[in-house]
Parts: sequence; C-alpha cells; structure tokens
Amino acid sequence: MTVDVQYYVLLSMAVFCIGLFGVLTRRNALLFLMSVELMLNAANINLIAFAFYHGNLTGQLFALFTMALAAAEVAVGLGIILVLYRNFRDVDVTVPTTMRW
Amino acid sequence: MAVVDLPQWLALAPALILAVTALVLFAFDSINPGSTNRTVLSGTTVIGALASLAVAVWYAAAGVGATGIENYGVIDIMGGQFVVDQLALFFMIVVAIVTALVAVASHDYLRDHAYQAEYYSLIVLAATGMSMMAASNSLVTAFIALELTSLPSYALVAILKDNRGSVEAGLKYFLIGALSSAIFVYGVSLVYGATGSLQLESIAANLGAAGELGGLLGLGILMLIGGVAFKTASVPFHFWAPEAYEGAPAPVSAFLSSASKAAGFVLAFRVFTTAFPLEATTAVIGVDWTWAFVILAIVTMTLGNFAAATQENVKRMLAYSSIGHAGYVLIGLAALSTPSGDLVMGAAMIHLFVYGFMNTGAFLFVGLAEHWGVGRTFEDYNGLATQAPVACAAMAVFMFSLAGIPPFGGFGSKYLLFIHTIEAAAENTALLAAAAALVINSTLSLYYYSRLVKALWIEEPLRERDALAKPTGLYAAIVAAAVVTAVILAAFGPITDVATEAAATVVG
Amino acid sequence: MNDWIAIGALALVGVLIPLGMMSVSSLLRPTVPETSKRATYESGEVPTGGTRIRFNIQYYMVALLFVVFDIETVLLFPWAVAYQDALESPEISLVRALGPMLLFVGILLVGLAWAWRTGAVQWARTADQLEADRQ
Amino acid sequence: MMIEALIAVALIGALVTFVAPNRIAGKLAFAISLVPAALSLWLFAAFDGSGNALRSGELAFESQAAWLEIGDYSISWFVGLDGISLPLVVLTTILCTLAIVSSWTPIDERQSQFYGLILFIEAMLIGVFSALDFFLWFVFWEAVLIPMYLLIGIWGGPRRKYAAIKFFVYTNVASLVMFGSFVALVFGLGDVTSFALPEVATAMLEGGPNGLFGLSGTTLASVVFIGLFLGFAVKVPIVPFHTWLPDAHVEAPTPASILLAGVLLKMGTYALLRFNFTMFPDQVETYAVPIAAIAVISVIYGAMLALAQTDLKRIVAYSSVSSMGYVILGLVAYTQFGVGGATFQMISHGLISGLMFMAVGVIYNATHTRMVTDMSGLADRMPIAVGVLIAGAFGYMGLPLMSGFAAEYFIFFGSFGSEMLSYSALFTSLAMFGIVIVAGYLLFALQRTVFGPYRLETDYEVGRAPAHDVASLIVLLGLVVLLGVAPDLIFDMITDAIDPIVQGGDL
Amino acid sequence: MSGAQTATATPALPLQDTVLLPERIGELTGLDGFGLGGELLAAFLAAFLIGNLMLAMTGVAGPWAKRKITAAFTDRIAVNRLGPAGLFIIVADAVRLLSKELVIPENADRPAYDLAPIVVASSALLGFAVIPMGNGIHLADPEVGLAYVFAVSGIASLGLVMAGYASANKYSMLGGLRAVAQNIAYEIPLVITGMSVVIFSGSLQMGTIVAEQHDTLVTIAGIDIPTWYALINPFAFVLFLVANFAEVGRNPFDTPEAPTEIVAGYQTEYSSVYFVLIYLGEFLHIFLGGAIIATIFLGGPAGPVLPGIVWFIIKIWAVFFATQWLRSAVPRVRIDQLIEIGWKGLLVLAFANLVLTAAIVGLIA
Repeated sequence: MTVDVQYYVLLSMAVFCIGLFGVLTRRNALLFLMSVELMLNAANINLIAFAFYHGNLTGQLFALFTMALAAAEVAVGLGIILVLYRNFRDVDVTVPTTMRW
Repeated sequence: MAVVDLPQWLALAPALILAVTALVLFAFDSINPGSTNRTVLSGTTVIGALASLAVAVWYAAAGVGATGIENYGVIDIMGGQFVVDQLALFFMIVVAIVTALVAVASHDYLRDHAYQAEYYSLIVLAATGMSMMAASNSLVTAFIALELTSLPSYALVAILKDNRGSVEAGLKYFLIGALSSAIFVYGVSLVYGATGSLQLESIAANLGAAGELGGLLGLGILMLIGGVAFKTASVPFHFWAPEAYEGAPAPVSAFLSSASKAAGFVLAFRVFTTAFPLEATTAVIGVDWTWAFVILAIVTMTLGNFAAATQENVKRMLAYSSIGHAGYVLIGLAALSTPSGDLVMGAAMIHLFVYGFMNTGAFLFVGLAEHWGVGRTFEDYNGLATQAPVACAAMAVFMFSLAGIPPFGGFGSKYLLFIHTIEAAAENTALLAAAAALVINSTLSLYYYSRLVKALWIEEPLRERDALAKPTGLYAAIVAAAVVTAVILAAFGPITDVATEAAATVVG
Repeated sequence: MNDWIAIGALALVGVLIPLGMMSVSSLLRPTVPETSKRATYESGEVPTGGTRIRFNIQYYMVALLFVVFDIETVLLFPWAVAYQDALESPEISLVRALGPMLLFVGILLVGLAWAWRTGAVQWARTADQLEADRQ
Repeated sequence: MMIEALIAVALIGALVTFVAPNRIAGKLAFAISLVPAALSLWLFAAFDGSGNALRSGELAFESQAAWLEIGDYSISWFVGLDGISLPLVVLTTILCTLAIVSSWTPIDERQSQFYGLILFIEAMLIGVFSALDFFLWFVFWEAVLIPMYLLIGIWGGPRRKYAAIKFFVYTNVASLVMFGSFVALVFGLGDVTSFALPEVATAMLEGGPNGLFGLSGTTLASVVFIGLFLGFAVKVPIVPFHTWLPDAHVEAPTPASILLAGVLLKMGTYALLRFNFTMFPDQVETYAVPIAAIAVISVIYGAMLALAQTDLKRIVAYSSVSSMGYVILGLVAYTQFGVGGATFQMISHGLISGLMFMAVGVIYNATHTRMVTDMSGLADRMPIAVGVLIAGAFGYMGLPLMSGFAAEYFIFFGSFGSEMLSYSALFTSLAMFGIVIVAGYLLFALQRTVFGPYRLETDYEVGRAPAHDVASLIVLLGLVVLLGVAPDLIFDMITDAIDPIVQGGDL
Repeated sequence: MSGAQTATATPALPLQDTVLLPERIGELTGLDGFGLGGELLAAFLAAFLIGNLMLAMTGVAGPWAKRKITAAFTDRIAVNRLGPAGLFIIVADAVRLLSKELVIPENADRPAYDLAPIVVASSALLGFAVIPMGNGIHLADPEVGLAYVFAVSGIASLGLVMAGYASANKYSMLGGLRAVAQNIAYEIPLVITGMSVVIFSGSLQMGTIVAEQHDTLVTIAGIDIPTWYALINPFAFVLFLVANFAEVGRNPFDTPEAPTEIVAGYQTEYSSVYFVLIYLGEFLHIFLGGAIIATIFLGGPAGPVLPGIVWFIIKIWAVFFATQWLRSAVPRVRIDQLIEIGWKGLLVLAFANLVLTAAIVGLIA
C-alpha cells in the first residue's frame, strides 16, 4: 500500500502553514520556537517523501542533517530565551523594547 | 606553484584552517577554563584568519579555479558538494580579512568580558561557516554552512548576557533567523521535490524533468530567495538588522554586517547562477526570477537609505545603511538576464569587497566610541575630532567612502556598479530604474553620512569630555581599514580582473 | 504484511490495556470525597509554598548537552550500518572508511572536554571552586 | 613623472602636517608647499608641449599607466600638461603657498589639521588640472570638495555650518549631473575604448555619438552638452547658480576664500573649456547666443549685487561672479583672442581675487570687521597693505599695466570680432558696461574705508600689518603687474593650445 | 504466500523469523483472505498476544518474584500463605490495588496527571514489537528495529516527567527531573554502545542482528560457542548492562525514586490503578531492557534443546534477576555522582568502545 507523493506534500504544507501561523500569532518565545520546529519538520516530511518518490537517498540524508541542525538551533535558542528571561523576567517576545538602551 | 601536488580536499584549506583555529581555541579554553588572556586568544584568532587569508590569496594567485589553460581549473570536492573556484576564493578572502579586523578590534572592546575564549571561538566558527558557504556547491552543504554561520552569530549578538539591549537583539536576530532558515529548508525540500537532486549542477540538469511540479519549483525558488534575503539583510527579511546591529557589541555588528552579508551574497550568486540558469528555469516556472531581484534591489536600497536618513543613533544609522548597500549589491543578481550580467555581478562583488573594509571600519569606530563611553547619538559624537583626530579622520574616510565620494574605494565600486548597470540597461530597461535608484540613493546617503562627519569635525562637544583612551587594537584595526579604503582605488585593476573572472566562471 | 501495521496494533493494545484497567478499577474502587486527604503530601506537614520550585540550573545544562549529543549519535548510525560493507568493498581504504567517524567523534569529544572543563556537566561545585568563586 | 612628484609631495606633506603638533604646523606646511611651487615653476620653465591636449597636441610631462578594465572600457592613470593647464597648475601652487602664509595670523586652533587640509587641496587641484582621463579627473574633481567643506565648516565664521553644507550640496549635485551626462556620452559614442579625454574628444569630432536609449546622436549630444554646462555652471558660478558663492566666501576663513576664488572657481571654467568648448563645437555654435546672454547677465548682475554690498568680502565675491562672466563671454566668442583671453583671465583673476581676499583678510585681522561702514581712513594706519589693496582694486577695474587690463582687453577684442557669435558687438558693449559698475563699487568701497579720517567702530588697535602678510601681498601684486606688462609670458603658450580648438570650431 | 516457502527461500539466516506472528495468525485463522481488514485484525490479535504475555510476566515479577528474591538475599521467607509458594498473592495484589480509592491531590494538573501512567506503561509495551522471541513470536521486523526500540523506550522519561510535574508535589517534581536527567545522561552511552554492535551486524534489523549471532565462534570440547556479541565484545556488554540499569532506574541508579531522599519520587502522589500502571511500566521497562540485551548481546532466542521462546524468557529473567540482586547488594549513588558518572565516565567509555571496536574490526578485515 503506497501513498501518492502529492498527499505527502499536502500534509507537509499543512504542517508548514500551521507552524507559520503559530510564528505569526504566538508571542511566547517558546511557542514561537515550537512553531519553527514544526516548519522544519514539514520540510523533513517533504524531503523523505520525495526521497521515496525519486528513489534516491539524498532527501533522507538531508533530513538527518536538518534534524541535527534544528536541534542545535533549539539549543542556542533556549539559551537565548533563558538570558532573555533573566533580563526581562518574561519570555514574551513583545516585551523587550528597550533598544534605546 | 605546488597546488596540484596537494590532495584535492586541501582546496578547502582556507575554511579548514579556520575550523582548526576554532578547535584550538576550544582546546585552549578546556585546558585552562575561563582564561582571560586576551592577547593569546585574539592573537590565535588573528593568526588563523591571516593564515586562511594567505592560503586563499595564494590559491587565487596560483590560478586555482580560474578558467584557462595554464592553471588548475575549478576543483570539485566530495562529488561536487563543494567547489573551489575564483568566486569561492574571492569571498573566502573577504571573510578572512573581516575576521582578522574584528578579532584585532575585539582585543580591546571585550577587555573586561568574562567569556573571552568562547567569544573568539564563536567568531571563528561563524567565519568557518561563511568560508564554507562560499565554496558550497549543493543545497545541503549550503544549508549546513548557513546554519554554521547563523548559530554562532545568534550567540555572539547576545553575548553581553547582562545587557538588555544585547539580549533583546539576540532574541530578535534568533527569531527571524530561525524563521528564515525554516523557510529556506522548506524551499530546499520543494526544489528537491521538483528536481530530485540537491547538487546545484544536477538541479540545473534536471530542471526539465520537473514537469507538472514546476509550480513547486517556483515556490521553492521564492523561499530560497527569502532565506538568502535574511542573511543579506535585504527586504523582506531585513527588519532584524537594525535591532541586531544596534544591540550587538560593535565588533559583532561589524562582523555580521560585512562578512555575513558577503557570505549570504556568494550563496545567492552561486545558487541562482548555477542551479537555476535563466532560460531553463523560466521555461519551467514561467517567470524570469531576475525580476524579483530588480524589485528587491530597488526597494531594499531605497528603504534602507530613507530609514537611515531619519536615525538619531549612529549605530542604527549604519545598520540601515548596510541594508541600503545590500540593495546596491542585489543589482548584481538583477542584471543576470543581460549579456553583461557577469560584469555587473563582478562589480557587486567588488562593492562587497570594499564594503568589507569601510563598513567594518565604521562599525569598529562606533565600537571605539562605545569603548570611550561617549554615547550613541550624533550629538554625543560632536567634536570628537578635537580629541581623537586620527580615528575621526579614519571615520571621515569611511563615511565618504560609503557615500561613494572620490578618491575612496566606495566610489570606485559604486562607479563600476553604475557603469555596468547602465551598460546592461541597454538590454533590460528595468535596470535603468535600478541605476537611477542607485544614484539617487547614493546622493541621499551623502546627507546622513556627511551629517556624521559634520558632527565629528565641525560641531562643538555638548559637554566637557575627559581625555579619551587610545586602545591599540581598535586603533590598529580602524586605521588599517581606513588606509585600505583610501588607497584601494589604486589597486582596482587586479581586483576587478579577479572579480570579473570569478563572476564569469559562474555565470558562464 | 506491513511491519508498521503490527506496531500500530501493539500501540493500540498498549493504550487499551491501561484504559481497560482504569475502567475496571473505577468500577471497583470506592470514592470518599474528603478535602484534607487531597492535600499535597509533604511528609505529613502542612504544605508550604508552591510546587513550582526553582531547581538546579545543571538540569538545564545537561538537557542542552543531551539534545546536541543525541542528535550527533543519530548521524553516526548510517556510518555504523555501512561500515562492514565499506570494509569488504576493495576500493575503499580503511582510512576512508574509518577516518570520517574518527574526525566526527574527535570533534564531539573536544566539545565534551570543553563542557567538562567549564563545569557544564558538573552537578555540585567543590569546596575549592567555591573558594575560587569567593575571590 | 614630474606631475606625480608634485601630487605626491603635496599629499605626503598633508599627512605629515596632519600629525604634526599645532605649534609648528604652519611653518612646516609653508616649507613643504615651497617644494611644489618650485617644482611647478621648473615645469613652467621646462615646458616643451605644444598644441591642445585634447586635439592630439604635444603633451608636456605626460605619463600614462593602465589602471583597470571596465567591461570594454579601459581606465588609465593619464596625466599631462598643455598650454592651458600648466599656468593653472603654477597658479595653484603659488596661491596655496601664499594662502598658507596668510593663515598664520587668523588660524589659532587645530592648525595641523587646517594646514594638512590645505596641502591636500593643493594635491587634488594639481590633479584636476593635469588629469586627462575622465575617471581620474573626476576623482580629483570630487576630492577637492571634502577638504574645502571641512575648511569652511570648521574654521569658518558664525554661519559656517550652513555655508559648508550649501557649498557641498550644490557642487555635489552639480557634479552628479555632469558625471551622468558624460557617462551617457561615452556610452553613446560607440567606438571609444576608454575614458581618456583626448580619445573622447577625437571621437566627438569624428561624427559624435550614435544615440543611446532611443535618443538620436545629435539629441544626445545636445543633452550631454547642456548637462555638462549646468554641472560646471554651478562651479563657476554663473547666474542663477551663484547663490552658494557669497555664503561660502563670507563664512570661509581668508585662506579658504583665497583658494576658493583663486583656484576652485577656475576649475569650473577650465572644465567648461576642456569639455563643452573643446568637444562640442557644433553645440557651442547652436547655443552660443543664450550662453553669451547668460555670461553678460552674470557680468552685470554680479556687478550690481556687488554694488549693493557693504561687506568687503561680499563685494569681492560678487565681483568675481561678474569676472567669471567675462570668462564665459570670452569662451563663447570662440575666437583665438576670446578663448585665449578667457584663459588668461582665469589666471589673472585668480591672482587678483586672491590678492583682494588676502588684503581684506589682513584688514579684518586688524579691525575684526569687514563692514565698509564700520571703518574709514585705514590708509595712515596700515599704508602698505592698503596700498596693495588699492592696486588690486585697480587691477580688477582693468587698468593698464595690470593683468586684468590685458585679460579684459583680449576678451573684448576677441568677442567683438567673433563671426560665430551673433550680436557679438551688443554683448561685448553690454559686458564692457560692467567695468564701469565694477569701478563704481570698488572706488566707493575704497573711498569709504581707506581714505578720510581714521575711524573704527570696533575697539581694536590697528597697527601695521604683519611682515609675512605684507610680503605675500607684494609677491601677488608683483605677479599681477608682471602679467600686466608682459602677458606674452603665458599668452603665447595659451594661444598655442587654443588655436586647434578655435580652428576646429571654425571648420 | 506461505511461511515454508520463504523459510526455504532464505536458508542463509536460520533463526530469522521469515514469517512474523501476524502472518502466522493470519494463516491459522484464515484471516489473510480478507485483505486489509483481515491484516489489521490479525495484527491486532498478535499484538494482544504479546501484550498479555508481557503483562503476565510483569504480573509474576512485580508482586511475587521481587519479594521472593529480595527475601532470599536477606535470608527471609517472603509471601508463602496464598497458594503454592504464595503465588496467588499476585491475584490478591491485583484486586487490592485496583479496588483502592484514587486520591487525586489538589491543584494537580489533571490531564497530564491522568496521561502519565498510560504513557509510561504503553511506551514500554511498544518496545516489544520488534523483539524476536523465538518460535516465530515476533510481531514486526522493520529495518530500523534497534533505533525504534531506543526511540520508544525513550518516551517513558516523558511520562515520568509528566507525572512528576502534574502531581504538584515538590518530591514528585524533583523525582521527575531526576528521572529525566538520569535518562538523558545514560541514553547516549546506551545508544553508542548499541552502535558498536551494529558495526558487527551491519544492520539495525533485529532479526538480522539475531541471525548474525548464530555462527560458531569456537568449538570447545564439542560444544559450539556461538558468536554472541556478549562474547565477541564483552566490554560493550558490560557497558550496555550498566547503562541499561541506569535507564530503567534500578539500583544503584534508583535516585529518581530514592525513598530516603524524596519519598517515592514522581509516583509519590499516585495511588490505586494509576500507581499500578506506573509500577507496571517500570517492570515492563526492566523486561524490555532485558529483551534488548538478550537480543543484541545474547543471541536472542538462540539456545540448545529448549525452544527459543523459553531461552528468551530465561535470558530476560536473568537480567531481571541481576537487577534485583543489585537492588539488595549495592548502595545507591548520589544524584551528582550519578550524573557525573554518566557524562564523565560512561560516555567517554562508550566512545572509546565504539572507536576501538571500529578500529579493531577494520584492522581484522
């Protein structure tokens, strides 16, 4: 039982749009981060689906790299959010507006 | 020279040297943690950067990647995942130069900072990523290099942990960066879906096979443009730039606005010339993607310059002006549809090269001002020339050069860009608008650049300042950048040759 | 027969069994509503303060380290799988087969050493470290 | 290599002075500036060129080196002197030296930066007059602005910031227009392979441009001609683009005014001669009448404005507007004497206006006022300086034995007999009327300030002018008189360089 | 297709279950004639079988075997009233626990509080899907089996932290945090050591791994010593064993629920069936760890005379016995020691093991 590739694409696009929506609407930095991860995983869905579709492994390989980089990104992001909280006592991305420091 | 005797993978040496330097710094910090021996750390960084610069220049001189008979031609590594040609070497050189300048300046700027080794190793890691980006010839390596550049940059921007501005800047930079990299990856996945490959040449080869997936390809290209726009701080992903550059420590701002921008552009140049040759792509997706760049270029430069003209804060002004310059360079991509596209791209590359000096120097001067603690608005800078004439003379050089006034380097590069754009406009009249926008914006930029010079040299200080320190490192970096900016026009001959050659190799 | 169908089935079972037990017990067990016994257990004392306590930052540090290391190990799996075949195939030298992994692990270990030395994986500070902090 | 040596000496001198201590900066700069002056005089003596630089003439001290390739166009370092540019170079070096001397007294802060900038300007000016490649020439042309902007802005009078910005913006926009039109011209000329001025000029004579962006060749030529003319007109300045000049002059410190009036204005006329009147003979013929009209208007209007002023510096400033009008008139006459006279007028006006500004500066240093109404009878307090001032004023009025006389004589002679310029007689006579006004306001001003009983509103003790100022004044006066009695010193080489143009024009 | 043919088709790998349990059930019950629906039903039946097998084992182990073993170590007689050797205590305990009142602490985070036990229990159960238990009792054999097992068993720590956070109790909070810290600290050594096995087998498929261990290493006195990876690479075996103990949170690594420090850790506030489920989940995890060890180090169901499933259960119980032994034999390590052993000791050893294994294999080949 195999599923046509365009369904995977539709799925991934749905996931991507959900993530994008979260990015645009959420004000909590952590939720923002999760939404971005969602978008990255949408890309992974695409890559793996297309890897089967085209019958070469490039996509799967790249998906691995994407995961690794996403993890590293999360690590850095959480660090930044932590210092953000220490400085502003909040993780709301709209709070810090003290750019004229 | 003995380049051919070296193993192939050593063609990446400029990037590898940087990576090794980063590891050495890590090892040093592991051996005695929390060391604040600034001289050793920044010294190591500078040595590494200069070594990478030397190797890159040597390769370029030896003709690695140059097309022709008497040299070694383009070097493919890992089955075309990386390619070392003149374009790569050119930008490796730019990155190495900026890294060295920034490292020298940081020696004083981060005098009493807790995380010395971390700072320098992050700088070098980011530089490694940029060098890799210059050589990456596949969307996989491109994305990895992109992230290798971005992740340390996020940390660098926010490295002043207890400084609210720095942290806020870091947050905004990170959020936009994460978003844009997600969009970039999604674009990559779509391109892969359409062509079934991620290596640039084979993407170009398989464009025809896209068939009914052409729509996906178009969307993917659009998303790739988005990802690149973030790195180069151009519309529509520009709005992080002012915040990040203003909040970040000045050397980091210099690093990002010069080297990171250049890296983003080399990525754009390579991807859009190699992977998406115009005719084939247009045949598949039905639109000529240079139009996107024509519009982006004009919008970016106009927006950047007008925003910069309204700033009161010097660092912020420089940030917006760097957006404007990104717009100038985008013309290099916009003109690719014309026969003289390679010339325009070469001019854009030269502008990035010169920009690497003048913009870095300008930000480093701001760093010097922060080091002095004189404040950040134009008024705060009033009359600095009476106390520090040399540094202020250097800053005047940077400002006039950025504004494109002779006899400084910025004039030369803008001149080339303008001439070639006019030349190309004969084919594609839309470029006439771009050229006009270039001239008008340069004139406008003169207003706020000269405003700073006026503040430095002509105005009287608002309040009494006590004597200003003369930090060796910062001064050395600034003066070096200024000297190069002032005399580089004389050496334009070889630089233009290299740049045009490099552009020609990718444009083909 | 697709493996994943079976696995999905087991997942279903894995959820159904606990749910079944819960329902059974909800039929059997008595309910004597009485607020005092619902109080948070603190060794029989009256509960003090909230439960959202601030805990050691080290939990966070090791979590971050884990995120990175775990993902890096994922990148090692393909190598491990391919290693035998690489050795058997004549045209790939041992260095070609082994070198990349050694490099990869080496870089990882540099990172680990750095984390080790900078105390990222150290739970409690030793006496002389505290002494050093005071100065 | 002599020209490179000139520029290099001035540049290195500028750097040295910039970092030198304020105390010795003035003397040091003077010592350094003597070298280019001497060198330029030696060049003058050893001049062996002939013909016009742009009309395949024999260039003196020519040197050329490939610089960079712009697509199909090559840019080179290309410098050389002919009969037109050499006198201007000499004028530049001499005036710079004297300007340095004259600023010993008034400049009392940030001296090292001041003198450094002066020397930098000197280097750039030499470059402007000797460069023969458009790119190179434009680099020098623009580079002159920066130091002048700073000179006015830092050491100027009360409204210096406004004046500096106005000067900067005006001239920058102007040069942008000029730049754009010239680039368009080069692209319009299909067959040129470089930005070297001689090549462009030759190409222009051999048929001119063959169109660009839908413009036909001739239209393009006219557009470019007008664009260039406007660009240079601001620099000259010609009415109605002159408004930056009085502000700049009044606010600028005396040495800056000397350079501004003495040399910077000549950049404009020099460029007009080199570009418009050498490359576009046909367009010159077409637009001769309006240009002449503008010239005459400048003469009369400038003089009128000068008549209305009570500030000595403003008077001189406006009067130089009117003198520039003579130059334009001479150029547009397009005869040997007309163009030659115009060139000669550049030199002589450079000397005389320099002299006037210097004298006014000396007076100002003593009295701290420039208002005609504030003083009178200075003659018995500072006889020599005032004497020189009067002499210079006579030079302005074009009295015989002064270079001004020779210059105006040549111009009127040339323009009166011009075949190309219609109504030439009318224009000439109108322009001549300007002299009367000049005489009017100068005599009026002098009579108010110099003669009569001594009176000074500001309470300063006026004594004899310092020796070095007097010395430089006398040197200038000497030169004026020298050119007045022996114009052939330079007029021969000028005409030698002019003839190819005017003949080419008459073709 | 019938199992026999495929079995003959690939004689190269004996012991590899060419016919998996669902298919076999499909054939036996004739469900394989009913297309997708039949497949689904067969799969469900198979899953149900395995699930209950495991439940039975834990049911025996939790209330009975645990007490017996501990008692034996402390020279006591544990439960012996109900039934032979007190075996019926199992039933009694089950009824007792199920019929206890469920006390939900105030300000508990309700959905998480209810979800945690299910997650803990089912995550452990999921792991058994890919374990070959001999005699064709093998639910599924995907190519990524090993990675799958690691991934699924990792879910448990999520359940634990949920429990710890949701019960709004300081002890639970600390217990949950400790559980996570411990799991992640020992996850990496575990995975990397497992990788050193993959180097030998060249595949992540459990069936292949088992089959690869079937060859004869040496023959001593007529007895074939098979190429169990525990014998080929004992170092890795020990490492894996230790890491596994930490993963399942048994002595000496039972800090997450250290009764003398934080009462009962994450399960402090749990009672009645919820407690049963968590308790169950822990035992399932012990068995799962045993199953993994048996599969990738002890040749899975391989063994003389007795049928495979029996050998398999013996091996699992051996591991379980070891845990109980350690429980009564060795003291508990402090949390800081625990973490630092994991990061500074085991991780480095695991990397060393991987590199050395790879190097030696490469040199031999």
